[in-house]
Amino acid sequence: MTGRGNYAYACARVKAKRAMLIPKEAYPRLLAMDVSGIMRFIGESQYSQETQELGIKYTGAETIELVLGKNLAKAHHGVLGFCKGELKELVSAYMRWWDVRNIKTVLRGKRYNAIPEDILKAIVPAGEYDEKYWAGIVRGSSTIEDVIENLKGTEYYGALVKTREKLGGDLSRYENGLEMEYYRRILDSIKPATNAKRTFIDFMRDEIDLVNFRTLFMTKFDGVEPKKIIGMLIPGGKMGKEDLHALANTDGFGQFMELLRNTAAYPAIKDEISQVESAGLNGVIRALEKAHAAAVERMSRLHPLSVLPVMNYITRKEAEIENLRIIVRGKASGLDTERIRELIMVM
Amino acid sequence: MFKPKEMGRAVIIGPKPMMKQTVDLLHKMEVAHILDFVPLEGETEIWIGAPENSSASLNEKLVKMRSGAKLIGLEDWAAPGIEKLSIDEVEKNLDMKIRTVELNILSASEAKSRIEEQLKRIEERICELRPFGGIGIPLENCRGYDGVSVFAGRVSDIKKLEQAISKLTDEYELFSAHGEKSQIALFVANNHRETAAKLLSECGYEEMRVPDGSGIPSRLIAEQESHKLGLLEKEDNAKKSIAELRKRHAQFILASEEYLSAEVQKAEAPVRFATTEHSFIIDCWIPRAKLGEIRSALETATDMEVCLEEIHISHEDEPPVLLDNPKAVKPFEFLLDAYSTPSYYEIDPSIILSFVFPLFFGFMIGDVGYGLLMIASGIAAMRLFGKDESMKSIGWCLMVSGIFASLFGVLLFGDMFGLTFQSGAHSVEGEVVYTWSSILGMDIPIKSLIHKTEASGVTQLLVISVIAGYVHIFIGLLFGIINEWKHDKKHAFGKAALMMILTGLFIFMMNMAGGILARWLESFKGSAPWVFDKLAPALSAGLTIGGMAVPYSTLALSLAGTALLVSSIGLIGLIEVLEISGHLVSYTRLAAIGVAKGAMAMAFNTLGIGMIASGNIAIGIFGVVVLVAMQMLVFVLGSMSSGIQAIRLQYVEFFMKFYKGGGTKFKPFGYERKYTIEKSGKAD
Amino acid sequence: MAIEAGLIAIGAGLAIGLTGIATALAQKEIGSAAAGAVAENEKVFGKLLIYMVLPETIVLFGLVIAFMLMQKI
Amino acid sequence: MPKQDVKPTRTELIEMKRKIALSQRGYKLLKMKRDGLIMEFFKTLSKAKDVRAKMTQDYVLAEDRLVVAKCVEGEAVVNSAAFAIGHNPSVTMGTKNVMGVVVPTKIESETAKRRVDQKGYGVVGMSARINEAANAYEQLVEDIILAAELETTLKRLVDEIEKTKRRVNALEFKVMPELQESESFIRLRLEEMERENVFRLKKIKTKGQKARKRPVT
Repeated sequence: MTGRGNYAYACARVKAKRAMLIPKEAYPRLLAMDVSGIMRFIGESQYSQETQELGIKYTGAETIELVLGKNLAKAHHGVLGFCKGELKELVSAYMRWWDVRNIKTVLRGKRYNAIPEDILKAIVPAGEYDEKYWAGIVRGSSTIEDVIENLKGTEYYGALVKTREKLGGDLSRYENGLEMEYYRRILDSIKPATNAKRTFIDFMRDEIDLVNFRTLFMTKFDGVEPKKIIGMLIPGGKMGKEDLHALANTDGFGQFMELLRNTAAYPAIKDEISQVESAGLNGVIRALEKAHAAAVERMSRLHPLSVLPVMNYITRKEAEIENLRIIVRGKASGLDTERIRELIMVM
Repeated sequence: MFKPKEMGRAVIIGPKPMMKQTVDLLHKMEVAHILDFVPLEGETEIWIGAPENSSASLNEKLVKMRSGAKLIGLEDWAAPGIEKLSIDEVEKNLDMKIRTVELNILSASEAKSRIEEQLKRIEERICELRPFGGIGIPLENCRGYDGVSVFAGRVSDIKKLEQAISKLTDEYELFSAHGEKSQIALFVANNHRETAAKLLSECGYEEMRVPDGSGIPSRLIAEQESHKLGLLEKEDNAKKSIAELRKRHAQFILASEEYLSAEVQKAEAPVRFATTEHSFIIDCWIPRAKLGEIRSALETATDMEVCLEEIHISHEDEPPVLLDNPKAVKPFEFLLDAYSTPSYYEIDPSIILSFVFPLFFGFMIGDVGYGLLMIASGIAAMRLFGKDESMKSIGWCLMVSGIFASLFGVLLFGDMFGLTFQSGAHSVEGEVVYTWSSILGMDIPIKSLIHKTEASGVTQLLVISVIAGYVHIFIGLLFGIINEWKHDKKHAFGKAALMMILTGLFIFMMNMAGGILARWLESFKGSAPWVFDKLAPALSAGLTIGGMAVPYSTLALSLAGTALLVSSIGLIGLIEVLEISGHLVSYTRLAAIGVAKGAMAMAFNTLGIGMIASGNIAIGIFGVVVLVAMQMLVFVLGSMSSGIQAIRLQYVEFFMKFYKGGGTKFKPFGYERKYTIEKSGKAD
Repeated sequence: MAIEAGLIAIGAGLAIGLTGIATALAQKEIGSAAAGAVAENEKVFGKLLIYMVLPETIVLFGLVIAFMLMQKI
Repeated sequence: MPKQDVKPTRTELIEMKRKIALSQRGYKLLKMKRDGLIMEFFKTLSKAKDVRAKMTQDYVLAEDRLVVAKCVEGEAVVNSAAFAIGHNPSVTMGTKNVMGVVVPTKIESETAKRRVDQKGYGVVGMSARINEAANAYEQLVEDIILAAELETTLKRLVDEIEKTKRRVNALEFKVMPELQESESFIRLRLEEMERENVFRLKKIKTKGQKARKRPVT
């Protein structure tokens, strides 16, 4: 696919979509409502179609989560549908993350010998391949090997085979391989030839940082050997290689935190770092995610006719759906309002 | 009239047990615009109220009813004369009826979607099979060989493929069907696999998956098709039963949806309030005239336990806007809202809009025929979509504009469907010019004062446009001065300066068009000798710069205006001079669109009438068809572009002089009932 | 005279033609953006209309110039 | 032992005395065992109490983490991550003897806790919240195994204490009193018989004296 892409159209459209997302001010009120009230509320906004389809079978949080999932897939395909040319190429490259996620789900399911229906329930067809494709893969294979063979022809077959040959058929290795392949492909295949591609790569590099930080936090917290950690870090982010390795090579979580505190690499997480020991990683990860989203927002203002407004919308939409799910699930499982407020990502 | 209704800010405070009563009362009175409470960071004493306990089940029912309404297609169903249900009746058997309706709809819609699912699967299967339809070998023969490779798909050049393959080996078999692109199934021994693949790609090969299953594809397709027919019939039945459900339950669903919506609104109202442990606080805007009435109503209903207090409005407050216009002007408010609701503190230009918009619209159309058509379609829109408020407004605007168009058509242009009633004064010798008089063979005494398609007419139109523009912009600037006066005096002076420059520019332009003006004003000459003998010459006296006559008055006004402008808002103001000249020229679109439309209509008329008058019956009939179709085209295109341009002149040229917008619409807490009637006992 | 008139006519034609092209180019992007925004939210139609028709003034300038030229024939 | 069944003989008395001495010794021993068991019980109990408290606490934490993970990532993603867990931790239990009570003990302890890179899913791109939930549940499994061990021990101990207590009680309140009663019965009976004998002898003696005083006519 060639062509510059319909930036004016797509950007105006995503901006209008962005303006129709649930505003920040509505969240305190949503937190005060009950689950069925939230269902009604979202039924009066962008979720009306799904709510009306599933509303008659309403049984509570599950129904809402179904509504949210459907809406997300619809929103993503909608965006892909009106993007053209180079823009579409970039956006679809980004959305292939959902394919990665789905491959991971299928592999895990097969490893666990889960029944196909259960695996399919966990699939979110928001990437390039649709529900039918995944059903075919899930039903048509019984082992991990089968799945890999069935994925022949997709972008990820090569990476999976390479992982198998080099490191053996270990699930976690496959998963790491897939994630790294996703970012590698984006950085390799998209050359910063045009302004749009440059801004896109900039965005992706920021996201790679986010993923790397998450990996660092989790592995350091669990005391994984530095050598192993380094193998899991995705190259190409904005953080320098030396800095990353230095963080990975620290001795234990305490030292890691110490270094992090001193280097001020990420001022956004300063406050949260102090609470990690007591409150878990949620706060830090949230802060990182917020910083990432804020960066996209800022960048999309600087480049109003680029791929960034589209990325920004996708990020925001995903965040909104996550927020709604947190509120609904949290309420259904009896978390108190204050906890829920801490969990959601309101910008 | 030029100001929205005066608002008062009220705080209603009461003990929590009285909350429900207060909410009920406010909901019924529909006068309070409630401000959502925003909790302060770190505040622990005052927080957002919790919804009433009943809200969970109300919401659940509402979600179900809305979903049900959607599933049986009640939404886009024009409800013909549905009787209103009383709320008592809705309340009485709500739970039971909801359950039955829910079950009925669920089973019907599930049955329908099952059938649709099957249909989709069949369609997909047919889609999958169709490319192989022409190939007469069973599907099971297309796969599962060890020694043979199968290629199935399409090629663009089958002859080339056949030749190339036969040259390569004779261990092959090629099945093909001819279509738009040839479908093939090629069987080659494995050792030739690679070369065959290369050959294929040279021939424009496009691989297609061999569908699952066994049997001859064409037979399979036929089988599926017959299956499909049966399903289509079933689908039809399912649709019918859904239509049946719709008919049976429409009244109840609509009424209960409305009842539940209103109840949910009430039950969830506390979420918008601030509450402390024992009391609630409602912050709202109420039209000042109604404050006293509401206070006493609240006090009597709650035995003085709830009190309403008016608080002082500071200038940072942005009261909601409830426009206050006469009934005939109200429909034009939607044009204002489409741009932006005016702010509370500025002039509401609805009245000007309601006059100038149809004036411009009508001027551009300027044709009795189209004018009458517009009136008719306006009335039709109001009649047909009576329930839809915005369609009603559009209809009204269209009708008023149509009246203006007809007036201009008769009085100024003497035009009907692009044909003048009488021929113009400057008709070229030998050219066939159709007029209503010449067609009907009688003399219709309606003159065209301005002839759109003649050069002199266009000049006259341009002059009129500029005059209209001057007046319009002048009013705009005047409003601007009034708006800014309270706000920032400097800006007000800037607007006055622009006014001066604009006037100078206008005098300059009018001076250029002196001949035309003189002709128009000839008859008034006697009545106001001072104006014509002293003022006009004084204004137009001037010098010639680069072949253009520049009056002294223009120079004086421009210089004075520029000086004032620069001194009040600085050099940046000079940009506005450019802008304002551009805007004045911009009004020439009034002439341009009118002329373009007129010329288009005339061209089609000449063509059509020429065909009718040709004498040949066939051509004549064809001519009638062409004429009608073209007239419709001119009407639709003309009214669309005229309408848009008329709006644009308001939004850009007019509004930019004074209008800020950004106000919030006054939305009273309450619910407009369409399908239910209030309880009789409570209607006091 | 005839040549002069012809040149003036060509000038008038160019004035309209070129300004028309300019307007079209400007409206292309704005229009596609407006179409995008309206596809999502009809309420912004009024505001977008302004942006949408702003470049039309260019062609109107052309028209006026052309007309003034034509007067000279 | 019903006293009528007892043969009031001297041998029987000696036998009784021996039995009484035996049961007294047994009684003392059992009492000591009971006390020992109770002490062991309380020791284990306090341990079990701690473990159980910790387990409850960890359970709350794990539940919370799982709810958070489900909230933030969605049920589907959590389910998908759960599929990745390939192997189940196994525990081999052995036994040990506490005062003759066989109690279970863990001999082969393969820990349920796994580091993030050993959990089965890939670390890159994994949600920290799911990982934390998994960690919390692994800790919970550990707690449960420990608690199971301790609580089974407690149960066995309680059974044994109960049994011992019953035996002690039986000895104290049934066997020993009965034996003592029989013994005293025998003793009394023997004394009685002795007295009877003496009386009989005296009687015979007076009869012989009278006969000697009155000549035969």
